[in-house]
Amino acid sequence: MQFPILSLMTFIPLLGMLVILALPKDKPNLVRWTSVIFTGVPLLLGVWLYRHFDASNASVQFVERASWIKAFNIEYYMGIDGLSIPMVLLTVLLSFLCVFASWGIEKGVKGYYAMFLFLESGMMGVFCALDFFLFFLFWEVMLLPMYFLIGIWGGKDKVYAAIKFFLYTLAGSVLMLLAMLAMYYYSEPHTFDLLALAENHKQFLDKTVTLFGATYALDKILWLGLFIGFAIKVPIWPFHTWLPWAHVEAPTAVSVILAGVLLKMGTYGLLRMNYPIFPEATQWASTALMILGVINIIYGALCAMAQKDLKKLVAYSSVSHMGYVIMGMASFTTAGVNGAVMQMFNHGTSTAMMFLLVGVAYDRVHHRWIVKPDGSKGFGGIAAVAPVYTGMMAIALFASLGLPGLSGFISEALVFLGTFSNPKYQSYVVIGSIGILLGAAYLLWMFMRVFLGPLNEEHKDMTDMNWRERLTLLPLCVLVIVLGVYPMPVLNLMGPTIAKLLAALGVA
Amino acid sequence: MNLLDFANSIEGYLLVSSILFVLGVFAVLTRKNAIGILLGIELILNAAGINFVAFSKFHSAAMDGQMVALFIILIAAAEAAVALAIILRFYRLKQTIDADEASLLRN
Amino acid sequence: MLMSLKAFLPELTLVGFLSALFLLDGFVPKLRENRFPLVWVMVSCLGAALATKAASNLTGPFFNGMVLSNGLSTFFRYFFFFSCGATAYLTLSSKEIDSRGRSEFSILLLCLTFGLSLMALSNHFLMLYIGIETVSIISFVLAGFSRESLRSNEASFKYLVYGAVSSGLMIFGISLIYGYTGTLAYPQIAEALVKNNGAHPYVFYLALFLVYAGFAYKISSFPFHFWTPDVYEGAPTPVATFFSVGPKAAGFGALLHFILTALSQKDGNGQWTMIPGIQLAPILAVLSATTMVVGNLSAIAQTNVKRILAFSSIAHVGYVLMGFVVMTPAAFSSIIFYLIVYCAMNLGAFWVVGIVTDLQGNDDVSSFRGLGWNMPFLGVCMAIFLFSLTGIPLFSGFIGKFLLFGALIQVPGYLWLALLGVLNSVVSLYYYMKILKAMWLERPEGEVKALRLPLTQIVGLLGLAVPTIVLGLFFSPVLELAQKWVAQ
Amino acid sequence: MAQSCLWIVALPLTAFVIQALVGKKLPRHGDWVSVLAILGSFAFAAPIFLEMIRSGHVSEVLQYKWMTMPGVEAAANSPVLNKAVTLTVGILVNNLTAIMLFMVTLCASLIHIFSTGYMHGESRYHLFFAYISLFSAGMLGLVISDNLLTLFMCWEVMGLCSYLLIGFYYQKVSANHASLKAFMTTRVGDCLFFLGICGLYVVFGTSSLSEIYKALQAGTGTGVTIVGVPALAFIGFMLMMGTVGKSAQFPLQVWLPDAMEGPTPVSALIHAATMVAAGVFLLVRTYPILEKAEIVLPVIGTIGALTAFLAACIALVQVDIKKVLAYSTISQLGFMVLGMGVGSFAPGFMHVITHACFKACLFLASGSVIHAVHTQDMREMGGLRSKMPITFLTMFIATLAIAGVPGFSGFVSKDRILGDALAYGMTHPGWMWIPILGFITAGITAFYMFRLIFMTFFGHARDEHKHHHAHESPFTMTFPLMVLAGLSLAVVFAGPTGIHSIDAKLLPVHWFDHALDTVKAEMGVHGLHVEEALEHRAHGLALMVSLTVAGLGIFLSALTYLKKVISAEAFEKSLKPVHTLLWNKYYFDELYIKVIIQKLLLPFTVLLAKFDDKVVDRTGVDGWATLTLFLKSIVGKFDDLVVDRMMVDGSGNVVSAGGWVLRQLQTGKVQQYLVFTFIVLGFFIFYFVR
Repeated sequence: MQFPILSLMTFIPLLGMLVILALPKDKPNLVRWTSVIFTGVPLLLGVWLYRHFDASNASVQFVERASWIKAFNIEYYMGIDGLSIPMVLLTVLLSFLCVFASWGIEKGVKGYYAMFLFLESGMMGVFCALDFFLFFLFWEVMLLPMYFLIGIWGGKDKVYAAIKFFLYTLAGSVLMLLAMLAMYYYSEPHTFDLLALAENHKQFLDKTVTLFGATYALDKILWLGLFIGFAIKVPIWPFHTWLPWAHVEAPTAVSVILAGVLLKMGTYGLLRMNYPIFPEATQWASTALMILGVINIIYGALCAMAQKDLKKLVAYSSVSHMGYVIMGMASFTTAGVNGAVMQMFNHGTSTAMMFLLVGVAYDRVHHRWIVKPDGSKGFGGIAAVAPVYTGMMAIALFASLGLPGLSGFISEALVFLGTFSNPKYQSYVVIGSIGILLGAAYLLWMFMRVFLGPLNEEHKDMTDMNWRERLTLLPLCVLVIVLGVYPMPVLNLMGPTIAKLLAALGVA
Repeated sequence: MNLLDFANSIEGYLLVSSILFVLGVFAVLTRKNAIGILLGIELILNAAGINFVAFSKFHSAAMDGQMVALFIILIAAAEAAVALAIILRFYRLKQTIDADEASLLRN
Repeated sequence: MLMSLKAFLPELTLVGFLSALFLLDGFVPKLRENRFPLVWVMVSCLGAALATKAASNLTGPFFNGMVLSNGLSTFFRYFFFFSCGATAYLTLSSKEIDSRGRSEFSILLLCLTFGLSLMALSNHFLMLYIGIETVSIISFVLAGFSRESLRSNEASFKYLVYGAVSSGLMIFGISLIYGYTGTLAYPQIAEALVKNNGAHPYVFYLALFLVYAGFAYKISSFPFHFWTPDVYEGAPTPVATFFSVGPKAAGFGALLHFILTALSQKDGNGQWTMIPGIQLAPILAVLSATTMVVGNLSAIAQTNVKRILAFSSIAHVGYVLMGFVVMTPAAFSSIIFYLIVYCAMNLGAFWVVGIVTDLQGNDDVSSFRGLGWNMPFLGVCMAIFLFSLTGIPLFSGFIGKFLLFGALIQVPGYLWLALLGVLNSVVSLYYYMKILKAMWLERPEGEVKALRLPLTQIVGLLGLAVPTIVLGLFFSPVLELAQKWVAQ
Repeated sequence: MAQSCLWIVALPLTAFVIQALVGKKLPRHGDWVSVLAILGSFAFAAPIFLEMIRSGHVSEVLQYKWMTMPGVEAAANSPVLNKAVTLTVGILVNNLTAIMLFMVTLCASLIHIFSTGYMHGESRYHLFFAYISLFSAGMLGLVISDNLLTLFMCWEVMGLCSYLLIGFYYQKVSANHASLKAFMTTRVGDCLFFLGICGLYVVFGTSSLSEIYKALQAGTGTGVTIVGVPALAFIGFMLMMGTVGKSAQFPLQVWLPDAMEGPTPVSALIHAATMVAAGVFLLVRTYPILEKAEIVLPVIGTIGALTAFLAACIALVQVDIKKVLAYSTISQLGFMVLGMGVGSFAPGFMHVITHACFKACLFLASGSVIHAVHTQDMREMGGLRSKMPITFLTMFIATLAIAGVPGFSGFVSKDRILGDALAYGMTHPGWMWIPILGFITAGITAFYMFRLIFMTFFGHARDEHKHHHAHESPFTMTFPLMVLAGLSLAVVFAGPTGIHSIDAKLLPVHWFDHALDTVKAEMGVHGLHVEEALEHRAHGLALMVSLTVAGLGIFLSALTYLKKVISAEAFEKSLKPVHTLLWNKYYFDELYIKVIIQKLLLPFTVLLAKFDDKVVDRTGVDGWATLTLFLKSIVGKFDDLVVDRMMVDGSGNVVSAGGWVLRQLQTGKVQQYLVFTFIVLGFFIFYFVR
């Protein structure tokens, strides 16, 4: 077992949390800089990981395996492949940036950063775990810090948002628990190991299970159980109502992580578990998935257009963008799935930028109203007062509405190319392209009402972005532009694994 | 099969004990007075005692039926003692032993 | 005869310490002021535990069939002695049991523990009845322990009425079974039932229900749970703590013992099959489902913390009953594991509630406001206990539920019960978080004043919090122990 | 040759980066950086153009791998579902590219020079040049790109620049609205264009033009259908919609007139010479596909004709000088699309080139007029002939060109298009109304262009104050005018008079025809094929008709605006309804903005957001509050405080409704507990024991 990089990357933030808890209470800066170190080290390890990741082979790399509970042959089984490496890099990067973004937190600094590091190690664990029990452990453990981060440092009715988020996700993951147990007991050599389950996924095929009297095919029920758990996280249309609340109430850095990484866990889970272990059920549900994806796109875009609160608008835009990911995944084509995973990464960077920028405005003006509830103007003509801020926001906006030359376009183009080449879903692409149109409409309309036009007197004295904020946004800007022009550095990572996944799916 | 034989057979005893049992349950549910409830409880326990004695007499030679009846009486006594102590203090605190008064702790 | 006494050693040591304390208290009055009686209780529990260790290799019936000691019974003995010792440790710093009542409390506690182990060991209906009655009567007194408070008195009154009626029903049921099978010892009942293979008269089923009334009242499962919230709220907190752990586990022990020996046969490789004609599974499934649902739903709108924890203990009874539906060794070992884990987190939760009620005076959720910031250690411990009670991974509560659901899923046909159980644990999150919300998510009114906790409490809480986390991650040793006990 | 193309695009791109980052600090705010960059590109483009003229044929294809995704080695017959996908990036240099490169770099350089003068003293001067350089890079990228995907990318980058430049004066609310409208309308076209590209991928497996030309000649792509429509037709329609969006054709033409909010050099560069021409250039590039899908071409023809006619009518009533030119651009674009539709490939393309030159000249001239009199309203101008001789002269030449007067470039290309249209009309009688509409539009164009000249330059000054201040623009502004005016002469393209028969004797100029014929053969385009005699007769007839119509237009315009014989006002009053219809631009704006957006879309989104918040959130998921209320009403006596607070706290759901019911059972009286217990026990016994 060579250098255990994955365990290090997962547990260094946890170590950081303990160190921070031991620090004296009255020196916030010391706490801030320690947390910078404890997120910086995983970032460096991430870079090392990227360099040594062999993009040509599709199988799992950097594997760390140790038996944990012999009674249920649960193993501490960590490893990454094409699917998880982009997410791991995204997590490490965003966490490092968010530590800087939450410099403005004064109340309970120690608790905040401790919870933040705990969250980061939870996220890392989810993306690296290959044993279902370990995956589930990290999946749920991640909820605790989120609950406290939203609940304590959140906005006006943070308490409601926090408990709503917790209840939602727990309900989903509890169904996953049942599916996990059923998969364990129905698999011949009882195992939680995802790759082994994927190898002989035939064993789940011709079995049935009785529920409330009626008998259903086992693999379809299991697929559904897992799907609901992941759909709540993505969020897919009927289960999305927690997202606007959680985003609006969470502090800036937390909503960056929420939008940047947590949403991707749902789709990652679907690709890691539902697709390889239940290929027949996935094909059975592919049209439903496609319909849900399109609904997500259109519904999210339309709702975003009616929002008066900047953050809620960005939240609904995330719902719309995740719709593209689902569409790409459901198309079962090389370009489609590659586009979907690429969109997971790109959406991470562009939404993170947008949330950070909204946070910048919020720190100065303490409100986020495009149009105040009583109809009077919220923001207006900020470009005159804060040109650099407007420039950054313009880049973020154009990236997320899919302007070519920026990263958003690449993934949307791939998703549409892929879905279009599947004869069944061509009409869906036509509807999806309306989504692109609506996306451009609500983002630019917001840009016009907030940044252009005559200056609103209340914000005369609004200062432009200081150096710290510019530095946090710079890497994201560079990523968005570079990946827009030449996406191969990230795209070639996932290619082979997705090819293996599609082969396993046995798609014609 | 006249009345006397019936009274002597197992069914007679069982009939009496079940009547006693039903009366006891009814007493517990409806009496307003706390002592009344205790009486009901005693009735139920005695019904069980009769049952034991009857079965021991008619069905099996072993004496453990009677032995259990003895224990029931013993435990009923202990229970009554503690119950009365509690009701006494209840009276000292509330000046009434109406069972419905005890509804401070609810929903 | 000598062998029986040797097997009965733990109970005997308990009685020895009990009577010594009784005498000491009588003759040395000034012992009352300091904490001697409680320390004495702890010492006696330790002694009894050691005795159990010595007597654990002796298995089989003793006192000609009245008592059966096997793996299960050794587990329950350890369980009772540990919970009794923990409660004593807990009351060291509790204000409700002040110096005046400390010695009576200790004596009653020891006597109660003796009754509990009697219940768990009993292999004969009479012994069972005696055990249940000793436990009930002493709990009536303990429930009403704080003399002045009307609530405590009302609690004891209600407990009294409810308990007496239920045990009355039970003894009536036992008499009917005695009538049908002609014997009171569990093994003989089993033989009698097997003889007329399956053609049992209606009365027998009626009797079974009445007997179940006794057990249900003790473990407070659905039809017989009404007393629990009022008694837990009224009784002093240490007493309520012990009620939620001790008698409940004893009830499960007795029920387990009764079902395994009296109603089923143990075939070759340790599998239990029900005696033909007795189908307990559907009934137990309905009971477990209703208990869970009632426990969780009624806790939702509570504002009194003790009532919340009372309903949560009812809900946990529902989860454990799920294990009973499935008669496999895996199920029983998961029940035992769940009881161990439940004991640790429930004791902890009640303990914190006790500390807070002592500090703030009332036990409403609002008295928890901003506590996380004033006493971070208490806040963290409470968070650990509550998350574990909900069943979040990384904590032992999750592993308990994980094992239970695992055992349940293996049996086809009860997936709906697992689904209900899983949804219930989501609902339970809401009211557990209600407490946590008050502690952490709301800032205290005044400025943050860090209150110091006495050392004993810190050590005690740590003693309970650390295993809750450790068991959450490395639970295999304890699980093997549980499987060994079940196999015996 | 291809390497130099890379340089052509790279230079303006680097200028953009320099300007955007450090432009403010450079001397003269770095305008010279952009100008030098575009001149550099021109320097690289000229040799390619000359090489083309000399050898008559230039062709090179360069391709790089952009994105590669490994696929599944599926069975041979499986559709293209998950085979390996590689997206390529490439450069295609052929005669079309050479000509376009030369024209675009020339116009762009002249406009850069012009704007150094025009934009002098503006607050965000350096940003203006940054945006213009980015735009030029985008346009040049589009011209040279071989792969439709990269063409689409440059296409959208240009859309972005037009958004930024139209909204340059962002303090003005009208400018913001105009830029948003421009971006959104072009975006509609772009989305459909992208669907076309997806269609190409499904049919040909690649979107690189050179490969598609070969594949079409080999006959692939006939059987396949997309969304039930034959594939090539679907692709053709989508590409057409891209052009309609970008070149502001009939349904999506609302944004171009409002785009006049931007500074005039922007209008000249983007909305006259290059960007709008890009739409037609797309049709030119993908012509083989359109020809293969027969039904698309006539539709293109109709759209072109309709746009030309409608835009020309609106131009009649406009009073803002830039609005008149904007509508004339739409009309001329209509002509080009008409040409493409009827199969006149070469003349259509020639009209793109000639129009770029004279329209840029017109816009720049109007820019210098506006710069001088500081107003865009023609009613306040008049008699500037003496004040601004050079501007007048160059504008006059350009107007002659656009009006289709022989001897000027406009006449050459427009006459050929009308000739081909007439030939097309004769061979396809059903479409005869296209050439008729074309001739009428030519007449109207002549009329409103000369109306513009007479109102601005002739007659007496209507506003003394402005007239007094009018002065000739500096050399940096007049030099580009002169060059562009020079290019508007017919001699540049087809000989001194532009009429084929006469030119053959004098000085025939054939470089354009040769270039076009070779590239047509190369691409496999066969255009309108009609017998020799019929074509000759049609062109003769077309010559006669277009001359008379142009003359009539000029004569009528002189009568009404120069000699005031016919009073325009009386004419307006008599045709009042027509005038208001034209004045409101056929109410297109109202239809799109007022009805579709404000009346339908926005209220629907507000409704949907409320639905999402109230319905999906409340009842669907955590809000069975309604059920609890119902229970509360029927039960009557009720602990309102607790329940209300529970619901207010927002997470009252089916669970809390159940919780409320159960809590009613805990009445506190022990005897009632026992009653409930016995009831349940009775129920159990009855149910199970039976």
